[in-house]
Amino acid sequence: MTLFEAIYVTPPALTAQAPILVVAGPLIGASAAALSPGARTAWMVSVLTAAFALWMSVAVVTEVAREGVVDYALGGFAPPLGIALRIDALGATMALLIASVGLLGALYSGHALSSEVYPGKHGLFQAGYLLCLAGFLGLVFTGDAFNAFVFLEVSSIGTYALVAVGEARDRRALPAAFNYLIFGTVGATFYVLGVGFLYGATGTLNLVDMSVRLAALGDNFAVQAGLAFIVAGLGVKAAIFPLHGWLPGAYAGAPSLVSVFLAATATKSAIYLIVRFVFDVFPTGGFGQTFLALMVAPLAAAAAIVCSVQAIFEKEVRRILAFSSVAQVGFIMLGISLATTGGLSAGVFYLVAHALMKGALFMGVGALAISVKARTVEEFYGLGREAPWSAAAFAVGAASLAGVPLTMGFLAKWSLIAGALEAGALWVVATLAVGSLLTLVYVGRLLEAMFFRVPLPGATRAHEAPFGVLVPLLVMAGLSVWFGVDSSLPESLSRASATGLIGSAR
Amino acid sequence: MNFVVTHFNYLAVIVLMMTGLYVLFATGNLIKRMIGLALFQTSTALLYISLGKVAGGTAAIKIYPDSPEAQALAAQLDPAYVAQFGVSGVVYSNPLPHVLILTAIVVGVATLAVGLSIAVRIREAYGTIEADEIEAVRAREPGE
Amino acid sequence: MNAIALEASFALNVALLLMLVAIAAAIAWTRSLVAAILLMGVYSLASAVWLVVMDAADVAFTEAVVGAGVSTVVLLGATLLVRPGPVRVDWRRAIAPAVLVVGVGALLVLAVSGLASFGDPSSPANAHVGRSYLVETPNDIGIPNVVTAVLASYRGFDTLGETVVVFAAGIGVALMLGFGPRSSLPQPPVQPGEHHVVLRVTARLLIPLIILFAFYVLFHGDLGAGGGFQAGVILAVAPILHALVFGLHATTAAIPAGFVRGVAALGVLVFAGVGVVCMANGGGFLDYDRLFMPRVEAMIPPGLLGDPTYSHNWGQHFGILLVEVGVLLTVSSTMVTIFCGFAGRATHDVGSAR
Amino acid sequence: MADATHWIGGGLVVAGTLLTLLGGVGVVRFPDVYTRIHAASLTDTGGATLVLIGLGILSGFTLETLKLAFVWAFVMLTTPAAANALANAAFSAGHKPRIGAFQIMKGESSEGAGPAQRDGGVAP
Repeated sequence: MTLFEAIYVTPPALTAQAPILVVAGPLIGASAAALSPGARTAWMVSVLTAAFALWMSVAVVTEVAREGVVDYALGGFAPPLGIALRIDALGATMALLIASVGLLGALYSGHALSSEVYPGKHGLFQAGYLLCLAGFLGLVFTGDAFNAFVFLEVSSIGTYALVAVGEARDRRALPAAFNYLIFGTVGATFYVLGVGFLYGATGTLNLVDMSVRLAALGDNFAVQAGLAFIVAGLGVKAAIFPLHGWLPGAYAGAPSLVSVFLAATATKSAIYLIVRFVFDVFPTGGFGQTFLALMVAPLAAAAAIVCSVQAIFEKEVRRILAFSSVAQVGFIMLGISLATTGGLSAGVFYLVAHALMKGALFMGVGALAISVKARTVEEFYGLGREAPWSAAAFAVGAASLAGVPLTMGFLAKWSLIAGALEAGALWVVATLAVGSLLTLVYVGRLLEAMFFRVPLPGATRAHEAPFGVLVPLLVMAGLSVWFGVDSSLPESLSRASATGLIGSAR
Repeated sequence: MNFVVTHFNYLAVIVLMMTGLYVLFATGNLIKRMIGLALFQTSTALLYISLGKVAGGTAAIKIYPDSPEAQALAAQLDPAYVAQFGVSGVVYSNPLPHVLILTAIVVGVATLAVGLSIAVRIREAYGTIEADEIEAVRAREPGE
Repeated sequence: MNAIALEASFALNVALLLMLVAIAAAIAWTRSLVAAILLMGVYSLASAVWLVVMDAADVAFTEAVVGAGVSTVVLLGATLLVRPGPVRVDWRRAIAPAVLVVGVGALLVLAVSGLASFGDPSSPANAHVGRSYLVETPNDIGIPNVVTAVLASYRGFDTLGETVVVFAAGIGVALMLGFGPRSSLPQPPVQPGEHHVVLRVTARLLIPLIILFAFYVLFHGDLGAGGGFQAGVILAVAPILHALVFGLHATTAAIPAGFVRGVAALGVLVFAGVGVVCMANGGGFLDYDRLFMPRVEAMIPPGLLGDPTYSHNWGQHFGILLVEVGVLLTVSSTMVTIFCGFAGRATHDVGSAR
Repeated sequence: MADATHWIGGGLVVAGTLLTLLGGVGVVRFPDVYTRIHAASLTDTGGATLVLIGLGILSGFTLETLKLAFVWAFVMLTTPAAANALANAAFSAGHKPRIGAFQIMKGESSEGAGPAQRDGGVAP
């Protein structure tokens, strides 16, 4: 982590307050964006706020690297009474990921938004975007079960509206957003129910206090059902296999900035919270891990196969990517449900890799769609020659998705297989192999359409995306390659996350 | 005592929650769905409140122990019970679930407002708020 | 275990819960959307009564204001806009949800079997953190209403999140529906409500009283049921009543969209700003004990709020008050935004005589 | 003494509740909109008045009494106004009374039905 210390010297007064500033900064920024008079000002507020959040996240990451776990008591009250933020390596990794994607997304929105959202609504849109950012960051930092629900809803309510705004391009965004709202709210309410049972059994909401009391409590129906409700509720948000119905429509209909941000962060933060409950709150080797192995792992395997097949038969590019996301969430959950250090760290590494590649892919689709309103695979024919830079970045993301060597996706798949072999779970290896082959098929179909087909007769010619869109897109794609070559940073972060959660013993 | 009596509140709340969930999934009308969702969320709140009730307690607003109100409350209870579970002479119900539910109710109405505004836009874009009719319109669109 | 009063309150509890079950069944049963919405309002009112029996005065107040008030109005407004026919019932559709609901319900019954019995003062939920709040509040915060103390101070961060959720909902509705009447809509020729003398006079009388009551609820939150959220909703009723009686055009002329949006953002800024001030004075975020610098705090006269028993912890008193003001600002302006969003979509002015 | 106030106050509360219940029956049983509004609003104000007086007697003369008086004033102000608005809306929506002296009017003003059922509304 010396890399960061070399680049940044954060004032010590700020470092001490960095955890809360990561969350409070975007909240204040959102109010400022809502107040700002023009689209341009709103965009600048958004970029500055996201940059500030990233700066503070980096400060938190360095602090976590030094201290192991960072605690921050809000309101000056000691944790079981007050709410506390608690950031371990996994939380810091997630914050770094979310804030980076948030900043790239904010930069990207400068040009991309104008073609998809009415100019008069930019201020509100940016405010909603920053609220989502604050919600996800708060979700990964909080050490309180109910506070997590509040931030889950902050991000969700923002997201529902942002997805629905996509109706300006495609009216199907509206029913998709409504569906998302229904499913998401039922999921959040299930989460609240689960937390209610845990509270009823332990009398506390603080996660550390809860884990101590759960260990003393032993097995209890209220606790076990509570976990089941929490995992099911968050499973909706994380799009774990049979609960993913909302996702394809929402990703396909949303404005491209929202698709980018959702694909890279929304499902990921829900997975984070599941991991937090199963490995941190519930005793190691206890009911939580059994539940994950018996209930979630088979569903994850089914997702990896079924949704990959669905992606192959899908016609629309965004929907292909969306189904692919569900399948990839299956991969991540498979790694996590191994419940070994290797499996967990592979899962976290895969999570980061997937966030970066899906971010690049959705940004690429958005960049290509600025000049032509391309939706289906056929409408993407030949775009590779007409908009080479955007298409190249898209291709890098696709290569990472397929697991081509020298990309982050390759290392992710590799470490996942290594983790599964180490744990002796051969069926996981087999599922991964089949799933990866299916991934190759739809990725190949996309790349073929873009680079080896001639445009359909009568199709409008595409132009290269504007500079302001290309830069964040290329940075996002570049990160997939950079970490594919030199993976020391994500590798060390994901290993630290895994050992922080279950210890290095296994 | 018998489970149905000691856990009556919880069982009744389960029936309420499940009614809400049923309304939500059994209808295709978007507004009726939002009603089901609201019912589900409100009833979940009732579970928390049931958790926080203390027998013989009063609302968690500080009462002076020597005031007539406090004495009237204490007169109904066993002094040993008050001494063990009371705070300076008065037994209160647990305030924490109340605080959580205040937040949850607000979240519920926020969701309701956003959901209904989307439903209104759906009506404007599709001319209906029946899920199957929207599906039929969508199926006729190109690219599906 | 104790006296008749306990059994009487338990009987009341059972009766009200059965009533709620009956109302919920009626909601599921009815085919009329309007009936379902009104029953939902009745459900909220009945549950507010039940909440009082459960000693949750603050929650009862909120449920009555939100569930029976705001939710019903918003639902009716949406129904008016979409003009649906009767809800269609298809028995084939109902089978899968019924199976799902029975399954989830069975799991829930299993789950509650692991909980302590109802009303048990020594259950984990009531014995651990919940009791600590009751014991510590007089020392830490120094206000009588423990619910307000926990809401605004101990768990103030939750309340900040809640305020932001409301703000987000306002943004969402404004993104979807805009604010106020659409510009394409012509100004109604006759000043609406011209002949509704009774309504106009009553509204003129009520609007100042409503505003006064809102501030009473806000400042009374420390002492009894009430607080920023309830006060915010009540305050929002004043412009809504104005719009209903005098027409939406008149109201949006008085309080334009930019103003309302600004107030909503300002509320969040006030709340977060209190947190930042505490930070600047060397405390943590929302640590109201550091709201004032010691020099300033020493200058506050001890009898400022009358009762010297609660004169310590000025930071907590003023922190909670400021935070509640922030909540009030955001909630009231968001409620107005939501109302104007729905009302502005109507094809005729809501206030015009029908 | 305490017993007397208990019984008088309690009796008034029960009487007010019964009156309100009667109003509920009226809303269901009466034939048209106007009589139903009549039943609901009259018993609402009357019932609420009885209940509030009863509660005032029960609570003794304290600050609570003042609050109850405010509630009473509010109810007296809003319920009749709401009933008036409701009746007005029903009339403009074209609902015709079914009983009483209005039956004569009904024959006369067949063209004066106003903007009858213009937008369906939410009327039963």
